[in-house]
Amino acid sequence: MDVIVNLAPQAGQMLLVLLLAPLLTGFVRIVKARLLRRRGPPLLQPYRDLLRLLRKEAVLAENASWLFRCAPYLIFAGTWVAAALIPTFGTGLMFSWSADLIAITALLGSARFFLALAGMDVGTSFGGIGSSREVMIATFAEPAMIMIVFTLALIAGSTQLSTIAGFMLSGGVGLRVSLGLALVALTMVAIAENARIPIDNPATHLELTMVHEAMVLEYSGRHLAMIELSAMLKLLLYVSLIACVFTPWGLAPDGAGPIPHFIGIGAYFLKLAVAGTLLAIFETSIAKMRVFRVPEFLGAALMLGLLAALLRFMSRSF
Amino acid sequence: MMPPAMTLPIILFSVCGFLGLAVMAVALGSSRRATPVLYGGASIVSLVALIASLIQLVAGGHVTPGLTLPMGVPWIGVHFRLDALSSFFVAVIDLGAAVASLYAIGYGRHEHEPLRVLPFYPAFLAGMNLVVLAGDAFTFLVSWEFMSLSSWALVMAHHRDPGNIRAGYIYLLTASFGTLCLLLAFGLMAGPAGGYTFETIRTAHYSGWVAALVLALVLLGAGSKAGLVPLHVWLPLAHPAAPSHVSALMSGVMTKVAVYAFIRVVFDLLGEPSWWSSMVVLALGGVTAVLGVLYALIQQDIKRLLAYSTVENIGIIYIGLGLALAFQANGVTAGTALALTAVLLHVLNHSLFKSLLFFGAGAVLSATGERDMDRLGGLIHRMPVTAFTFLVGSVAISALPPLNGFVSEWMTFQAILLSPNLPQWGLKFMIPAVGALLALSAALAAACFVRGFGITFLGRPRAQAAAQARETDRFSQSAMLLLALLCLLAGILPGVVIDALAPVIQSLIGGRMPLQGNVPWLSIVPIAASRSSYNGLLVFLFIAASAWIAALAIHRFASHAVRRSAAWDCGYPDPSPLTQYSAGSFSQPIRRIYGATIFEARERIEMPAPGDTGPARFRVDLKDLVWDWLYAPIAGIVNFTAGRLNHLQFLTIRRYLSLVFVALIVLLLVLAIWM
Amino acid sequence: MTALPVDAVAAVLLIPIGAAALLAVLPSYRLSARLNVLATFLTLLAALSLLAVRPAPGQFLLIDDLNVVFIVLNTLVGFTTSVFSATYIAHEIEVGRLTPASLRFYHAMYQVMMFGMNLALVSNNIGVMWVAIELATLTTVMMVGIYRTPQALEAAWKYFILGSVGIALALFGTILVYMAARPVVGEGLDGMTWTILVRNVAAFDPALLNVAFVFLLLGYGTKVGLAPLHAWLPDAHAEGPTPISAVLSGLLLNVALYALLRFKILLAAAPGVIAPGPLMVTMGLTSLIFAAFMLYRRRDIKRMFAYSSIEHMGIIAFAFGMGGPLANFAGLLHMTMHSLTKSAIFFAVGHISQIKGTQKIAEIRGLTVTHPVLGWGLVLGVMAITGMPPLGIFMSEFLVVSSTFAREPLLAIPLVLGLLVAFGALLLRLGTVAFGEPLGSTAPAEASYVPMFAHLALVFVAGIYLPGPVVVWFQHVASQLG
Amino acid sequence: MDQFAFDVAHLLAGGLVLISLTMLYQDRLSALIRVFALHAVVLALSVAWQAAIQHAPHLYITAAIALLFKAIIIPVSLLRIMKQLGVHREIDTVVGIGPTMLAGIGLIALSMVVMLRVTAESDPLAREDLAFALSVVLLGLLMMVTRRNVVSQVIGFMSLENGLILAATGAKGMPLVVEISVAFSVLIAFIVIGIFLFRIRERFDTVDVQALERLRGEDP
Repeated sequence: MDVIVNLAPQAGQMLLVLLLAPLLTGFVRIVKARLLRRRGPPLLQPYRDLLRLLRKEAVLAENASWLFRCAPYLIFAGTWVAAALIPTFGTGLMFSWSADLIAITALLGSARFFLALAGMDVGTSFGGIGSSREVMIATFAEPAMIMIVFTLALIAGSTQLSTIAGFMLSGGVGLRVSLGLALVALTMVAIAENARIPIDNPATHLELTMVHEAMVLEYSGRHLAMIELSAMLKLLLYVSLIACVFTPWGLAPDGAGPIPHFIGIGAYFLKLAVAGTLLAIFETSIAKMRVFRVPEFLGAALMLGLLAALLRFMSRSF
Repeated sequence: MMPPAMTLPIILFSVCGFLGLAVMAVALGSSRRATPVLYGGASIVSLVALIASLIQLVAGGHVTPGLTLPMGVPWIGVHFRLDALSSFFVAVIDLGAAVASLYAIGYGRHEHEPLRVLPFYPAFLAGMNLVVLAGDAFTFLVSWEFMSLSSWALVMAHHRDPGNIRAGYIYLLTASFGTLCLLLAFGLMAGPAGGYTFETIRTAHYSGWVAALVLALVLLGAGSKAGLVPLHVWLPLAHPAAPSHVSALMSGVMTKVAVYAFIRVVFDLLGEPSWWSSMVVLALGGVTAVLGVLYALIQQDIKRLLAYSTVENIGIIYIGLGLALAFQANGVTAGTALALTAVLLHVLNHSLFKSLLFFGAGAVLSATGERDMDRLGGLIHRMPVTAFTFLVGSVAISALPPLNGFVSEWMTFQAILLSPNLPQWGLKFMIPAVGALLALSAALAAACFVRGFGITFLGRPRAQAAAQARETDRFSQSAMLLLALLCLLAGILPGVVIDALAPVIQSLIGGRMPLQGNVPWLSIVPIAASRSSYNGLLVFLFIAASAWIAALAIHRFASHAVRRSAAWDCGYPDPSPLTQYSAGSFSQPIRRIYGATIFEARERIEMPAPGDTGPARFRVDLKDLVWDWLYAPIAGIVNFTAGRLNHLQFLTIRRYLSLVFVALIVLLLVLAIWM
Repeated sequence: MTALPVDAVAAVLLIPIGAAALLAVLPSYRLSARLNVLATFLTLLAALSLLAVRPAPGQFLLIDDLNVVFIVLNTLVGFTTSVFSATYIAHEIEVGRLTPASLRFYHAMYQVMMFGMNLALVSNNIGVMWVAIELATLTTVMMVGIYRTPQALEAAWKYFILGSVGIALALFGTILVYMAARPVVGEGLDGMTWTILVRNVAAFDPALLNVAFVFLLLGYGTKVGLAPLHAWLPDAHAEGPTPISAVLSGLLLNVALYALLRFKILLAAAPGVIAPGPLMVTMGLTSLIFAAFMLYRRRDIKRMFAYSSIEHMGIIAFAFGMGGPLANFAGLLHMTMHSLTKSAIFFAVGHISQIKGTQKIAEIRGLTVTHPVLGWGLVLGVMAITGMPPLGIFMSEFLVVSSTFAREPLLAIPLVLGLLVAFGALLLRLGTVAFGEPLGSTAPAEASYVPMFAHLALVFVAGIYLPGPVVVWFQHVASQLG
Repeated sequence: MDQFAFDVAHLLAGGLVLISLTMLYQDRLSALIRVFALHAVVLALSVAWQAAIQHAPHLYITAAIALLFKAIIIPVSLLRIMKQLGVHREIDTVVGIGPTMLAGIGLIALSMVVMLRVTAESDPLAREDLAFALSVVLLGLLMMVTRRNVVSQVIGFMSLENGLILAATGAKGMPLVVEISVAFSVLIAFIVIGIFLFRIRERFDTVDVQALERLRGEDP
């Protein structure tokens, strides 16, 4: 019985993120369109796209290997598991101790590893270009992320997300320089990781500077659906991560009853809406970078993260 | 079950067995049956030693009585002892040896001149075992250099390639340099009276500068063998030159023997470290990790890529060692235990996946005759088992969950997060910076192996040899599958390994990590559950279950139709496989970003004039700055001095007499002045 | 001459001199080669018997811990070299580089040289010792020039002139020692008898002993081949017949060093004299580093190994100069190991240059492919000489370097650098000579492998196990050397 | 040891040093050879004097060898060789006569310092003799290294050897002196014959470096 009670938030969380991910993407698209004075697609358009893709047959290149066919599921699984471990509406996730923040970062790394491999499988020049740039971006984004994790861990005394969130919720933190730096850095990493403007443009094809879309060019049908879903999950994941660390208000504490959980879910929706809007505003107000400007952008994130960690190493009061 | 007291003799008998095999190899000559018999024998012998060492390890921190043979330096004798640390390294060595021998039963058949490999291979194994068993400085150094020498012979096995002769030369020279450094270190510790046994050395007390000097010398000595930047130059030359199963052992196991030497001297013999020594080790480790992987990223030769990746992993290990030193200097036992456990875990892990990867590279090499990645591609179709195991190795070495490489790096990160309490300001700057380097190297490693696996196994074949490759033999396959399985097991059950390592740590520093066997659900908890925990098994099951459920659901409820067609490629498919991304083009972004300063990378494009039908050319010039700034000047100095002194060979007799005369006058003057 | 014991000591001296007389008149070179082997073998047996029964020291002859090892080593290498020489000479006759007449001379000279060296080792009189060493030197001069080529004559001439100056300096030193002894032990033979000298040396004029040692160091040091007195050595090794190169490196250098050691013991027992140590350390280091760099530009394989001998003599002189039980022990061990190893190398090199018809390093390649036994023998030899374990020289280098570093760290650093530089040079050449695509003749070797591998086996065994009696001797001598 | 004997020995030994210096001063070969003959004569006198005062008749043999061999046979044969080989009559010096002389004086001073300081308690005859002998030895060596011409080098070596004989005979009761002097005579004979037979003038010293490199079998 205990297990079921404990399992409920966890299972709910997994389903919730899965269901919400396309919604968030759709929401951002709508807001962006509105900001551009367009009507934009309906809010539920991502769901439709996914369903349509799922129904279609998958077209594989002649020399695509088993890796090409397995990769979408692995990518999806890795992202989903990572997303399932981030407190969205409550900190009492049953399996949160099975992977801490470092492990979550690494899980996303695993997903990216397979995505990049899949891009190279068919042996086209577009796939190669995408993979090559993706890993290049990752070489900055991952260390930056680790540095952010360091900062958070040093503040909260733990790398467990639930503990961090609980600590932030307790209110003993106050405003800290290192925390601010970490927030900025994390936002930059999140933008890069999700292939948003100014790093990449999720809405274009056939542009030489594209990264993510170039990798998945050979995918179709259900495989493409899984990859699209993973990308949406990832966006949601980062938004949730920022939300749970920096705006932990409303999170249901461990072992709380259903009421706080419902409050938590409500708060979560609100946070997502705010974040989505902010993202859309940011994306419409900035131009895309050349690909070799990306290292500078992410290098800045890395330096901010390192600075934050250094400050924390120097003194507890930063 | 044999009693632990018997383990040392059993391992020593195994060493004798190796030496016997070496003699047998000479006796068997070029008989066709020699290869399977010898490798089979080596496999069995190493298995025996492995089991013995595991028993010793499981029996706990119990130190077996040492063994002294009346050999070596007469008044000291040859000492052997097997404590927990030695047992662990014997286990690592003989695990690697057993699997490599198994692999070589099949792989060894491709050898053209087996007599250049067979006698030295068991001798090499014997040498590595002896190093970790040695209980006095002389035995240690003899075994150490014997190990270098036998591996040198293996590097020279394919001597008709002039590059290999050069590789062997640089290798043995660096190895000798390292041995001499260790010799000096031991000489300093033993003192003028020559107390060379480890017991004597351990009881002695060393003043500050002696300890500092010893540490510096051991860093040079063990570091040159391990491949610490800037002493790494031999490694990417020598490791790929040897036959692949030997490369696997050199990279996966021999570098670990060097780590053993460092741990033995610094943590066991030398006593209390000083905090600034950890700064040096940390800095070297961080630089090594990043530089190693950056070098790896620009290699085209798959074996050289793996060799440079070894440099990177040695860097990670030394970061861990530096952390352990920093904690120990400040008496933070829990931190020392965590960092050292991370080190030993990474030692084990790296020996597993690096052997696996070299086996894969060897399989590719024997199937295609190519090491150049730009002439490979598409092998996943023709060599599925090799491709699969290589993929497992690649994921593991990229420190990605749920495989084993991640666990040790995760623990190193945890150790870093423990360090803000250390009082020294230098460490407060150094440790976060090194942490960033560690994270950077992990990310670069992933990029490196996406490239390594992707270019070699994925895409379309870039040359005829790759298109006609055939899967490797059963023995090699089973060796690779075994290692892949071990990578997975070590990744999902790290708690078991950590508990097995506890006696090693206990005996070294008098403390240990908390017992992991009690933690529910097989998680690992380095310090406290509220602080951090990781559960490889659950992560693995989670991923497997999610992927499986997703696949099942989609195939059940949605389409499972598949149609094969030509590649889409945005509508511009090109039939030539040369239009694929190559090894060079894949690393271009990273080369541009990091390489401009570190390698002085310069790209040059030569376009033909309009109307000219000649091809355009693109060239990249890379420089190895370590070589240019450190080794080339040394070679230049030696060469210059040799050239200058060489005039003395061509003097006339009168001038030679003048030399004698001058010597006489100088000596008489010395007498006249000083008497 | 009354104290001369009519036993093994006499045999060690009389067999060579008798054989020399016989060989000088024997026309058949095959027979004389065999006789040569037989004589050296008998001498070896006689020397071995000295291990068991040691005669009391006489006025002229002396057997003690120090020289008994050298006598056995000397006769052993003399014997194995004569075995090697038989095969080598047969080939030289075949290709016509030597005539039967010159061979008669060669064999007789070989025995005279053995006599000279044995006499130098067993004599109890520093004057006799001087005479004996000069005798051995002059015979080797003859043999170096035996090929009569311009190069050989030039080498012999250089050797002769430099040797003569060395002779003169050593004599002056000997006279000075006598002068120092005369007021104490009286006139006549006693003033040159080593056992008496060493007993009374405490009363000698220390300053005179100092000057004497300078001259002895330079005089005998010329024979040892210490830089900058080495000039004769490389050419003499390169241009003479290879058996002579082997004997030169393996034995004659040792004998000269032995003489130096005798005087060092003398000085060690005298209070108030300068320490001979710093002088020997300086010359040893100079030789080591100089020879190490010279190795790089060598094109001739025999000359290269001759320079390697200079290097090792430098190490040995360094070790004895450092003194102390560890370093002295190491020096003695190194002397023994070096003479065994270096002669083994010259055996290999001799056959190699005969097969390939050249001594030029650039023209010899891939030996392990064409002649595996010789090639791997050479590899083993070079590994031994460069101090790779588990071969004997490693142990001595281990002891020298480690004990030096513990006492005088600043001295150990040039030592280690020299070792490394020399190792680099030898390994560089070995890489092309023994490995790579073969070059040159692939004719099957008519070689006698037994001497070479016997030496290497001894070196190998010594590297991992030193028999108790040898250790006791060495330790005793080491304590005498101070 | 009466004063007179001491003085005569001293005088003769000093005379040897003086003649050694005179040899350094020579710039013509024939003159050098003649001065050397004088050197040998003075040595013979000195040895004979030692024989007389030490009552060591065997030293007369040494004196006789010195007189016969070095004062007569060698100079005569050297003059003949010179004629046959057509050696330059001028001595080819490395450094000028003046600096050589200065160096010679320095060497004498050095040997005095070394010897006189160190053998204070030894008997004075031997001590003075040794100091002079050392000077002669060093001057001989100096001659060998500052003269390019082979004949003058041989003469340098012989004067060096004269210094040795002087020392050996001065050491009272030293055994083997005669044997040593005989051995050295043989050695010198070898050298002279060597020059004569092999005409290795250019091997002994040459200005033609190329020839030398060819002979070494090695390139620099």
